[in-house]
Amino acid sequence: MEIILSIVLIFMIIGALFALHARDLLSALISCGIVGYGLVICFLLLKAPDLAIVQIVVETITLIIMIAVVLDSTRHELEKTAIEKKWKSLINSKALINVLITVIIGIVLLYSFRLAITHLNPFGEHILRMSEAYLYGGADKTGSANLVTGVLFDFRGYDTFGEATILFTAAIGVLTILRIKGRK
Amino acid sequence: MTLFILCFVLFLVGLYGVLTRKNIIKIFIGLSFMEFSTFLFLVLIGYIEGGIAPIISKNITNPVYVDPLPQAMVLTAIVISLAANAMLLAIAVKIYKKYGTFDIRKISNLKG
Amino acid sequence: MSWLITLFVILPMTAAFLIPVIGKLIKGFQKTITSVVFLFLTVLSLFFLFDGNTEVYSYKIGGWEPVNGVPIAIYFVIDGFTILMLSIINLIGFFSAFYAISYIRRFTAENNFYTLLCLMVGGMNGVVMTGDLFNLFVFLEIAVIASYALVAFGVEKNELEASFKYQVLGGIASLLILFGIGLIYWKTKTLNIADVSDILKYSNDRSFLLFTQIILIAGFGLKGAMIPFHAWLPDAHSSAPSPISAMLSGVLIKAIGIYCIIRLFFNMFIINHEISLVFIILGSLSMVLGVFLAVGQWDIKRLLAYHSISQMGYVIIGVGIGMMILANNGNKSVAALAITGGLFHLINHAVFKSLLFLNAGAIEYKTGTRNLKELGGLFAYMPVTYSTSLGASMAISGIPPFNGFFSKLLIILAAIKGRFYLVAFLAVVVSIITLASFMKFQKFSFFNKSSITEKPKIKEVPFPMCFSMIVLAILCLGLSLLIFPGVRETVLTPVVDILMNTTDYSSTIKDI
Amino acid sequence: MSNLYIIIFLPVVAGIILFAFPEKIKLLKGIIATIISAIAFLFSIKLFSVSPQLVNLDLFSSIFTEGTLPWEILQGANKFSSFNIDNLSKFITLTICFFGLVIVIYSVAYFYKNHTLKNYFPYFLITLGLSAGAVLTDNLLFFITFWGILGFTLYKLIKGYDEESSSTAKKTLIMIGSSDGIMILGIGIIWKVYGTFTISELNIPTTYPILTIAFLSLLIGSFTKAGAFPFHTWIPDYTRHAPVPSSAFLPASLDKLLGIYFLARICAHMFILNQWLTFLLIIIGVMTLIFAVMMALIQQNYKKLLGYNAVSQVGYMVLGLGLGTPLGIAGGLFHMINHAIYKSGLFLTAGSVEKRTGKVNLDDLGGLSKAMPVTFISALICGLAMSGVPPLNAFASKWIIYQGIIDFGKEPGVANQLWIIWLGLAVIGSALTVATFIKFISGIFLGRKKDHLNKVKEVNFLMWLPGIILAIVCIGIGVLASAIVVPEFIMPLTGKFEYIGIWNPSIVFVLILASILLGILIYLIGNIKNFRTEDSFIGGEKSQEETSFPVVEFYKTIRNFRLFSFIYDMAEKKWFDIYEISKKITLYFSHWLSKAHTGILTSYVFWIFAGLIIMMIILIT
Amino acid sequence: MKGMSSIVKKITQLLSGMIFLYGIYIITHGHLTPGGGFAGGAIIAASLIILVLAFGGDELTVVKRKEGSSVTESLAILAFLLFASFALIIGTNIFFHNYLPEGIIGNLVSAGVIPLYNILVGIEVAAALFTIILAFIIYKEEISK
Repeated sequence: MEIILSIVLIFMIIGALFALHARDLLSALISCGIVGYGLVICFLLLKAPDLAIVQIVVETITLIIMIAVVLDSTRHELEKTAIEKKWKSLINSKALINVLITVIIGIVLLYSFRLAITHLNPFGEHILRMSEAYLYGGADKTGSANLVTGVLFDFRGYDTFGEATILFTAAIGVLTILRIKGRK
Repeated sequence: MTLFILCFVLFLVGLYGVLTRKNIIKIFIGLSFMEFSTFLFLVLIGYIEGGIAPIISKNITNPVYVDPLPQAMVLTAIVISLAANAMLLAIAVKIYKKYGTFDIRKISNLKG
Repeated sequence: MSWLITLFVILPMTAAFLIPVIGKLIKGFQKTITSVVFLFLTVLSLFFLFDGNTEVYSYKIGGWEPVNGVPIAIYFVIDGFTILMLSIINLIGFFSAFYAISYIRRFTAENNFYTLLCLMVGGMNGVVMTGDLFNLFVFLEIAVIASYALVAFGVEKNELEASFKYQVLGGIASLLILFGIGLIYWKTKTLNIADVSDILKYSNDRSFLLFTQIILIAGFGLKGAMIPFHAWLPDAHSSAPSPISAMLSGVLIKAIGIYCIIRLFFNMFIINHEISLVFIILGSLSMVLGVFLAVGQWDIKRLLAYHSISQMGYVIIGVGIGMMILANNGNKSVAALAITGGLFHLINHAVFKSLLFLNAGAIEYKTGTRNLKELGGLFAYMPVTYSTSLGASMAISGIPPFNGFFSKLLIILAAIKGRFYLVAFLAVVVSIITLASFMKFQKFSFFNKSSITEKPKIKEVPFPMCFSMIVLAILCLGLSLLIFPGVRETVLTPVVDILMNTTDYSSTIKDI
Repeated sequence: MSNLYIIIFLPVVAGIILFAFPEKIKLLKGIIATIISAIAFLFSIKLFSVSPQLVNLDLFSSIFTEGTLPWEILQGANKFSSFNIDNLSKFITLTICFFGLVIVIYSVAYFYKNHTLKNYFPYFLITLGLSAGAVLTDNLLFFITFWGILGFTLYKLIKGYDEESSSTAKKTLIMIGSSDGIMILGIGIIWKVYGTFTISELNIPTTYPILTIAFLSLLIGSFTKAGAFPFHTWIPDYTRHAPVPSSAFLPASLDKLLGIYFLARICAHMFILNQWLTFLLIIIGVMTLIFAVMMALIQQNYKKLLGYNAVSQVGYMVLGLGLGTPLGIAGGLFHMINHAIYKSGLFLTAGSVEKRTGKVNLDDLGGLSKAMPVTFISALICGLAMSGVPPLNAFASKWIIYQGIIDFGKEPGVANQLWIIWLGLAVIGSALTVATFIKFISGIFLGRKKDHLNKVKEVNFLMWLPGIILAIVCIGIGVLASAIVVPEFIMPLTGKFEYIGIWNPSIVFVLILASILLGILIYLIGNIKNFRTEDSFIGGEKSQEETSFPVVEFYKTIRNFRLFSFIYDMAEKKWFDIYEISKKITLYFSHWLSKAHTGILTSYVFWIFAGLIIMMIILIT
Repeated sequence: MKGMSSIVKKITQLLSGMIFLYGIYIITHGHLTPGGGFAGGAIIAASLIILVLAFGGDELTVVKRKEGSSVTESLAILAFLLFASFALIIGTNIFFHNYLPEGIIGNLVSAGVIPLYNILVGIEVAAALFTIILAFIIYKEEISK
């Protein structure tokens, strides 16, 4: 289990690196989508089918929006500049310093993270506390066979309400931002 | 532990994208990787070895379920990130209209 | 109290959901319902604040009782701090909404503005009331996503750029917070703040605790704009429409930044020496660098925005000193004084900074510019704006008898008493530079003849804007009374008690 | 103590109520203000007869029913509201109320048809009440609050609409506000060490560095208010740009009274000075004395000239108080009173001149003595008093200070050994003061009358009355100094001291005379070449510009002297102005920091994670 | 915005109905099988989106649809809130109380208000996502003009 997941994750990381370095924005988006679908596989492996369904649909919709954004606006421009700077960027000291600092940040974060999680439960040996009540006896309380839905809509229905509100907010926000004229 | 470390590496890759890429879309992609890794992290926490998906079926006796709470949290978080991403893309579209570029070095009217 | 407390979330949300539907049919519906809802909530929160009941109260959503002593429901936790924050949020929300009645006429899509404002206030109310980590995150996101949209409300170049930066940095902050919550869940297997605190009490996993705490400091510090996490603030706060700037600077950074930090680090984590040192250092940095950045600005709203960073530094210092003394088992009365000073300054800052942003909005509304170099001589044409902004400027610079003086006094006295001489000295220096930069604001906008004053058409802003500014200016004076023990005991002392008795929080809530 | 209510709170409450009245009935507001000042004055006389005591006031809480919120608030305030009626404070209160009354009479006339300053009278009354409160209170927190509000009212009393005066207003409030902030530090340290805010309980030795810092920070507060070097720079600007009644009321009288009162309080009551602090005070006193009067010498604007003069006189007070002996303190306090009297008188006459002529430069004026005789006489008497001519009041006070310095030299100590230097510098300062006085009087009232001044008439009764009252008081105090004033009023403040009677010939008397002669000499040397008051004819042309203004030439002579010219150049570039220096430093930092905000998102993200990993490196690893 | 070729249109017509039905299934069985309001709502939104993408449609109809979907969204979430606070009104004083009978686990009609919440959230999510996409489309139409 751990090994399969690790392999998927490594593929996701490689995909992510490719997405960040792709010259063409569209291919970057596609690889980003692939990483997203890799996440779906992880969810399925981790016994989270609800999440897998949501993630696959959300990823698709996000991809549609992103491609709609990128398709006829920037791809061309970026390609051109990317080819021009292809050789320059390799010896660009500023970019190199940026990368170097990022790597240092990454190493420090990784090291502290490693240090921080040493005494926590290792993978697969989770102990229940709050969700024990949700799992065993939760179904009797809510009447829902799908325990995630039970948690989502009953025990933590208030969270779900907040989540729906966020979508509502985002819809209103997008409508607000995509106005042509702001002031009369 | 390896999985958590790998998951965190994905986070760092996203961070690397945010820190070094100059294109709005690339930054956006970097942010999504960070989101992915956080979601995965939460679900990894809740996994129990040998557990089954938290859906009750009458065929199994004495079932061990994986923790549904992180799943519920991630579900919420996915939708939240969808909302945030939609907003960010809307802004990106408008910015492209006004500035004519996705290069953040040129989108620096506000400074000082 | 009981179920009335749920109205703080239900009413703004209902208003927000109704406006897109009914707002199209009935003209003026959006303004009316927003103002009415906020006014009602203000009155309700003030009623709770002054009813003399200082008990901690918790409300279990869905009615789920704890199982084996483990809380499973999402809790609303209502204590003095919550009520205080609710009062501030809804009060400033009301004045901003009322002010916006005239101000927002110049913009299109008024309905969306009010919807988002309601959502933002509802989100913040949710954040301060909740006793659950993940719920806190959800409502925090409602508030910030609404604020992203509101910052970009003008959809011009600068607004969009500001909103973009705000979103990217805010997104990073949200991720860090979510990551921190994940770590806490991993450790404690629970999300209820009281329960988490109960478990962390017996934990001595130092590196885990520090890692989580730092991640959360960075996350909430980004939302609360501490230096070095501040960079989005001046852009966002200066680009938003003025009532929104007032909300952002006056309330949002407190409700989702400072409040969360105080709540989590006092009542959830065990307070320790290192973290309180981090707070004092970050607070001092914010205070000093913020004011140095502010004093060179020529854009009014940018100047005010940088001052928000600096003033939040005072709050953090006050609270941090209290935390440090508590962590070292020092003199409790000094810790109480420091925390009182910090919280008092938080209230004061909400009032005077909102007022200043409303003033800036009034100036921009009439003259069309925010550049101090182009302004001048407005005192004769805009007397209300002038006198209210003078009051607010004096308040923020710490000139008695305005409220800012007393809170700064408390913080400085506590810093000296707690042997933080350097911090006290810096606080005084920052106060002086603040005064200087606000005298600059006063001079260049209201005196100092310039081309703008020759235009005869400038006159005072319409009534709703004036009304909001006048009442806030009166509050600037009136809040000074909080220094006196009579009022302080009803308003501030319950809050300080809750923060001082750090571990009582969890036991009280779990007992209920 | 109903006296205290009337003196402190009646003016404040009345002032707040007066805000509600419209500006149109300004005359009525002025009359109400006059009546209230008069009442306050009467009660301050009554208070003067009260024996020293500590009073705990019950602040109005009887108005409200018990248990209500306002009642609770006032009960809370009562914990701090202890007032200390001792000899010093009741004496200062008396003088404050006296000046308030005199100046408000003048103001009614001055502002009658002058619409420049809004809400003058409300702010005036609030200032009056709060000053009395600041003097009488026994609690440092109450004190700092009152003191801070005074800074605000000071700001509001400058009209400040145009470029220049608004910068002055800005500068004034920044300096005063800064000093208040620094005082909070001192108060905090006192509270930290002694755990009390009650002034009368304090008697602090300045042996530890921290207590010295407390003393110094309180000292900065008092210096800024009184206007001692190097915190004096707001005073000349203020007097130049503010309306004259404001200048007469605040920098000339009230702020001096308060600042020196507080200086006396901290030097004599709250702290026990060590010899280095004494040394510091004396140095500052002498520097203030010399530098300010040097600056006054070269001023063209007579209001600014008076402003610098006001600063230089502070030097005497600081010097006197710095000596720390009863004689010195008595001299300093006595000089403070005298200075307030004659300087207010001079400002009021200056105001009358400005009101009638509309000119503020000495170059544009001259020969007004016949047109404005009463003003001239009061200005002359006040000016002579300033120069220390016997038998006027300042003669007596300067004389006590000189005697104090001589006595001081008899004690052991670092500063004591140098007494002859202090004495010499004080005499030189006095001499230069005479020169400025002559410049002022001759520039305005003597010399040839300009054509455009032909229509100038005497000001009305209400405007010359305060000036003449003050002039009479000058003479009165001077004549009665050794008989009544010093034993009855000054001695209770400091305890009995021995001093040599005024009319006895002594070395001091000679010194004062010498200083006057020296001053006249300096003036004459400066103008010896063209000391003419009549028109001169050069080649048939009237050469008025060249010759008829001794004032200008005098100024130029001093100005062009090589050593001085360098210093003056520096001063004009504001190298000595602590405000300008701090401003430059601040703006430099500000510029440097705002350059770091490049507007590029990536660098902002870098900051965030840099902060994050720095915290991690320090705390975790 | 122009539509695509007729083959695409035909297939989309066939497919979108199925996807729509699948979405409805996911929503209604949210308390029994994996999925729920969010997943189903997003699927329904996707089915509508592919219709719009395939068929295009002039601006007017799109604007009309957007208005409709945004009102639907508001109403759905309002109804959700009303359901949630209904218990407050009927006297139990509990926010988000599951006041309907729970029924037997595994039946379609069970779990009290959860299916209702699921349906409302499904409508809300579908409408919100559809609104967002339409906003983008309309914006593109407007700036290309």
